[in-house]
Amino acid sequence: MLKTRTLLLAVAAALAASTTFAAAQDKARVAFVPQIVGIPYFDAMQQGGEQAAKKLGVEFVYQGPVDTNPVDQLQIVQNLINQGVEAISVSVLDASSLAPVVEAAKAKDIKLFTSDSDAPDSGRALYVAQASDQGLGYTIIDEMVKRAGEDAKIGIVSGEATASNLNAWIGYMQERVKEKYPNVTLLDPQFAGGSAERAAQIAGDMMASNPDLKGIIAVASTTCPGVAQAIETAGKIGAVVGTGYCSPNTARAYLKSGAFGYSVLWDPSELGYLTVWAGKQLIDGKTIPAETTPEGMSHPVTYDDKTGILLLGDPAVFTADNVDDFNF
Amino acid sequence: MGAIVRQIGERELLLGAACIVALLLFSLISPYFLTATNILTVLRNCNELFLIGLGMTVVLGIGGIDVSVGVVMGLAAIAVGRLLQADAGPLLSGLAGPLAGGVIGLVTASVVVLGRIPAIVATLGLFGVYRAAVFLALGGAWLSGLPTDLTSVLGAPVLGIPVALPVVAIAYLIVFVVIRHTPFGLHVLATGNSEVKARLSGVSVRRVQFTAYVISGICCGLAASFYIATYRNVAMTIGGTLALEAIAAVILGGTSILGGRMSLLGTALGVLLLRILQNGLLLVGVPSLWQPVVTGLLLILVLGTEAGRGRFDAASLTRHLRRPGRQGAAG
Amino acid sequence: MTPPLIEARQISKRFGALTALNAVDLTIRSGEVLALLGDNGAGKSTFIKVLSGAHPASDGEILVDGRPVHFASPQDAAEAGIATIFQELALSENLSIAENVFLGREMTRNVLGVPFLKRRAMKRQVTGLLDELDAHISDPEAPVGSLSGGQRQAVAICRALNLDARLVIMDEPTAALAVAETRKVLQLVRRLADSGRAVILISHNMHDVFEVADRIAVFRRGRKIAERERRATDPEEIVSFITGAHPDVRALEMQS
Amino acid sequence: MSSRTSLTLPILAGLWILIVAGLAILQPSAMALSTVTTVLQFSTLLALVSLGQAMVILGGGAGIDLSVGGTVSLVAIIAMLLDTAGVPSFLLPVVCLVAGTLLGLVNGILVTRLRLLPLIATLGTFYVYSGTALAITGGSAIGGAPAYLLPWGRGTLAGFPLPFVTLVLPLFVLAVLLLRYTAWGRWIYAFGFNERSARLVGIPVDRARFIAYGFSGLMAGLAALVSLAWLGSARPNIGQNLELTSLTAVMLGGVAIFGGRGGLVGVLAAVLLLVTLQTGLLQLNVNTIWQVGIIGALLILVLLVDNIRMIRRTA
Repeated sequence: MLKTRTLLLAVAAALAASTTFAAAQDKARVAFVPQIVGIPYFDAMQQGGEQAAKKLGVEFVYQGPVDTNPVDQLQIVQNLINQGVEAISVSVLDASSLAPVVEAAKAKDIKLFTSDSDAPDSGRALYVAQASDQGLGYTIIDEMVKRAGEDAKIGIVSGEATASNLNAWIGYMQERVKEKYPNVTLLDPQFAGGSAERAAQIAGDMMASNPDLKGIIAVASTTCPGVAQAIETAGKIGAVVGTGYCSPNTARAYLKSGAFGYSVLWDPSELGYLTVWAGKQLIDGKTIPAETTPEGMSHPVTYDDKTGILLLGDPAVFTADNVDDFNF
Repeated sequence: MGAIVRQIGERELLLGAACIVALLLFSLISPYFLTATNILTVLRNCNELFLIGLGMTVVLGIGGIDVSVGVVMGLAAIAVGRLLQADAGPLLSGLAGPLAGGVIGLVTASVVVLGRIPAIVATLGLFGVYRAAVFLALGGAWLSGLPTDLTSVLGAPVLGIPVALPVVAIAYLIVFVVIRHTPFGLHVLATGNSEVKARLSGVSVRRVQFTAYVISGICCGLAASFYIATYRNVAMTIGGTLALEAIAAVILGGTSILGGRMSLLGTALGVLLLRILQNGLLLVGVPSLWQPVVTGLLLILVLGTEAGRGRFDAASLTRHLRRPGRQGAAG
Repeated sequence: MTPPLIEARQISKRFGALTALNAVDLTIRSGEVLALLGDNGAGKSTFIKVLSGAHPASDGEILVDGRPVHFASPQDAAEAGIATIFQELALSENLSIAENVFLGREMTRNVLGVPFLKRRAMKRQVTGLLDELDAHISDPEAPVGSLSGGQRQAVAICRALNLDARLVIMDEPTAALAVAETRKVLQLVRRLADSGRAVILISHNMHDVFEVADRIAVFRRGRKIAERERRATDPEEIVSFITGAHPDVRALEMQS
Repeated sequence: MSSRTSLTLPILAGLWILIVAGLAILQPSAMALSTVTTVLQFSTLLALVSLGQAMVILGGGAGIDLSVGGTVSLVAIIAMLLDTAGVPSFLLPVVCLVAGTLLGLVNGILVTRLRLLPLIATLGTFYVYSGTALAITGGSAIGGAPAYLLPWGRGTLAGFPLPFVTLVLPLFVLAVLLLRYTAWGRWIYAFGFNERSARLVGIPVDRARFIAYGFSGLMAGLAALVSLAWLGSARPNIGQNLELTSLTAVMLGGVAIFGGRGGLVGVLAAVLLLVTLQTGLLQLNVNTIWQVGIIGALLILVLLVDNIRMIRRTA
C-alpha cells in the first residue's frame, strides 16, 4: 500500500513539476479571459495578444474555461486577481457574472475591463469592442437582404442561449428588420449550445419546416460549420443564403462551395492586439484619445469616453472573392 | 430467448406506436413534416446517435455503462479528419474511424475490466482524460471545412437514398446477428444478468465485458466517420452531451440499465422517436431550448409506465452491483 | 480394485486468517449418492467449491480416476467430468432453458468464421434430456425466470447431464421447495446415481438425506468429523455429530 | 467502511499537501489569505451539492442524483421569477429551500414510488430541470437579487467566505453527526450496504431514501441561494456540470458507488482538493483543459489504489 501511495504521490509531483511556468514578474501583466478555450476565434485573439505583448513589453496571460460556464470563468478571473495581474480583460459570458469580482479587483488596484463581449453596468474600466453590437447586427442583416431579397424569410441559429454578446447582436438584427425591412420575416432564434452537430440538426429542421426560407444566420462562430453543412446536405446551395460571424479560415470552404454567401467578422487577432494595448494604457494610467492609431496597428481606433467603448473599427465582410486575402 | 422477445416486444410496440402518433400529429400541424426531404433529414440525424446507441446497448447489456462515448467519437473523428486532410482517400479515412474507435475501446475496456473500477466511475474519469486528449489533438484549432471525399461517398444517392442509410443498416445487422445468433450474445445476456452465475456456468465474464467495450468503441468510431462525412468539422466540445443522450435513447428502447436485457430494435426506435420529436417540435414552432425537457419527460413517462411491475428490485440490485472480487471472498 | 472416481486428499482452504477447510479426505465412487451434512459454516460449501474449481485449494490434492488434477476454473472441473449445481443454481433467469443448458458450451456452426448458434439442434437435445428426466417441462424455449424452484433444479440437472458429468454436485437442491417438488428432485437425484453417475448432495434436511443417500459425511468447523454408510447409522447419531454432542467429536475437539 | 475512510483521507490529505507545497515552490505569491478565500468561495456550491449527492449514493439501491445541477439552475430561476413577480423578497431564501426540496422529492417519488432506477429517473429530471431553466428564461440571466443577500453572499469573516462558514461547515458537521450518532444515519449505512436485511429488520427503507432525495434537493436549493447572494443574479445554467463534478467529488471522497460505504469528511476533503487543484493550476497559468484531464486521471488512480489494496487483502 505504501508503495502505491508513494507512486501516486510521485506521479502527482511529476505532473505538478511538468507544469512549471513560474517566471520572474518584472514586466507588467495583461490577462485575457475568453468565453471558452480551444476555438479558432479566441485562439486568434490569443495570438494577437501575444504579438502586442512582445511589441509593448508586457507579459500576456491567456486563461479560459473549457465549457461556457460563467462560474468557471469567474473562478479564473478571481485567480488572476489573486495573482495580482495588473490588467485583466474578460470576454464576458454573462453580463452580471463580473459583479462579485469587480470590487475585489478595485481593492487591489487591478484594472478590470472587458473585451469582445461587454458587461456594461459592472463597473469595468472600459470595453474593447470589435465593432459596435449595433453595427454587427445591422451589417449582417443588410448584407443578407442584399442577397436574399427584401421579402426574405430568415432563420437564426445561435450558440449558448446564455451568451450576452450573441443575444445583443440578435437584438439588433431584430431591430433592424423591424425598422428598415418590414417585409422580411425573421424567425425566432434557435440555440445549439456549442455543438456543430446540433447546429446542423436545427438548421436542417428549420429548412424543412420553412421551405420558403431564404437565409440562415449562424450567430456563434461554433455554429457556422453546422449551418453551412446543413445547407450543403439539404442541397439548398443557391436557394438558401448561409452566413455567420466566423473567421475566413472557418468559412472559406463554405464560401467556396456557395453554402455561405458571405461572412461577417473583424480580425480577432487585431482585437487581441488592441485588448493588450488597452490594458497597457490602463496600467500606465494614460487617457485614451478619441481617435488614435495604437503602436503596431495599421489603422486608427476610436474611443468614446462616455460609454468607455474602445472600437476596433467596422466589421469586415468576407466573400468568396476576398476570403483568400485573409488568414485568421 | 422467448421471454425476452416478448418483453421487448411490448416496448417496441409502444415506441413504434409513439413514433406513428408523433408522425401523424406533426404532419397534421405542419405540412412540411411528411415530405421526403424532411424524412431523410430526420433519418440522417439519427446516424451518429444510433451507431453509438448500438454499442451502448451491448455495454448496458453486460451490466456496464460508458459515459465517455461522445468524446471517444470525437477522438476518432479527429483521426478521420486528419487522414482526409492528408488526402488518404475516403475508404482509408472512413475505416480509420472504427479502427481508432476500437483502439480507444481497448483502453476503456482495460481500465474498466482489468482495473475492476465500477464502470460509471471509470468512464467518468476517462471522459475527462479523453476530453483533454481531444484538446491536445486539436491543438486549440478546429478541424474545419474538411475535404468532401467521405461526404460524397456516404451521401451518394442509391435509388434516392443516401448510401449512409444502408451502411448504418448493415452495421445494425452485424451487431444484431452477433448478439442474437452467436454464443457471444448469450454470454452478454448471462453476464448482464449475473456475473457470478455466468462465471459459474463457464462464461469467461471478463472476456465478454472486454469485448463489449471494444465493440462500443468500434461503434463510436464508425459514428465518427459519419460525423465527419456529415459535418466536416471537429470542434473542441465535440460529443460532450452525446453519451447521456445515447443512454436515454437506449433505455427508452427497453434495454435494461442493469444488464441482461437488451433490444437493438428498441434502440433504433428510441433514437428515431427522439429525433422525430426534436424535428417535429421545431417544425411546429417550439423553441429548441425545450427539446431537453421533452427528452426528459419522455424518459420518465415511458419508463414510468412500467411502474409497479417490479422490474426494479433495489435489494437484488445492490447485490447485483457489487464487484465480483468481493463476492468471491465472502464464500 | 479400480480407483475411486474422485479422491480428495488433505484439502485445506484458508481465507486470510480464517481456515475454512482443514485437511479433509473424501472419496466418491460412481453410482453412489454421498450426502454432506454439517452446520452453517462447517465447510461443506467451501469444499464443493474447491472440488468444482470455483476456489483453488490452499493445500492438498484432488485425484480423478487416481490421477492428480489441478482445477483453475469451473471449466477445468467440468472437463474432468465434475458438474456443480450451486445453491444459487447459476442459471441465468433471462435466458431460456435450452440456452441455459448449453451456456458456455453452445453448439455452433461456423460460417465465414462466425460461430452461429445451432438453436434447433440445442432445442432438440434439451427436449430429449427433459424427457429422459421426466421433468414435465414442455417448452425448452421458456425463460428460466418463469420456472418453479423444482423445475429450475431439473434444468440444472439437465445441464449437468449435458456436460456428460460423471460427478454431479448439488448444493441444497431442496432447500426452497414444496413437498411435492422435493420428492420430484429426490427422484431425479436417485435416477442420476442409478445411471452410473456419482452424486454429492449437500443438505440440511435429515429426512431427504436418509431417503436418497448411500453414504453420509459430516463436516464440523472445517473438518470432516464422521463418515457413515446410511444403513449403518440413524438420524440421531448424525445429528449428534453435527451439533458436536457425539462423544467422538468431543474427544476430537478436546485434542485440538 | 472505517478502513476505507481512513485510507481515503490520508491520500486526499497527501495530495492536497503536495499541491500546496508545489504551489508554494512554483508560485510563492499564491500563499496568501486571498487564495484561501478563493478556494473556499468556489468550493461552496460544489460542497453543498456534493453533500446531497453523497447522502443519496450512501443510501444505496444504485442511488445517484444526476439532476443536482439542473435543480440548482431551476431553483435560482424560480426564486428570482417569483421575486420579480412580487413575492416579498425576504421570502426568497424560503422559496429556494422549498423549491429545492420539492424538486428533490420528485426524484424521491420517481425512485421509491414509481420504482424507476435512480440513474434513469434523475437523468430524466436532469433534462427536465436544466432544460426548463433555460427555456423559460430564453437563456438570459435574471438580475436584481435582493440587496440584503449580497453582504452575506460576498462577505468574509477573517478571510473565510460567509456562505462557507455559515452553511457548508455547519451542514457538514451536522450531517456527520447525523450519520454517526442517530438511528437514521445508521439506517442509511445499513440499507445502503445490505438492503434486504435492512428491510427484514424493519427499517423504513423507502421513506428514508425518499428523504435522502429530498435532502439532496434541499442542498441544491441552498446552493442556488448562495449563487443568488453571491452573483446577484439568477443564471439558467449556473448548475451546469455540477452533476458530474459532484459525482467526481463523492467518488474521490471514498464513498462507494454502490452505497453503504464511505464518509462525509472525505467528500468535503475531495471538494477542497479538487478546487485547490484547479486554483493551483490557474495560479500557475496552466491551460484549463489539463484540469479536466488530471481530475479524470486522479479519479481512476484513487480507485485503482483502493482496488489494489482490496485485492491484496483478499488474496
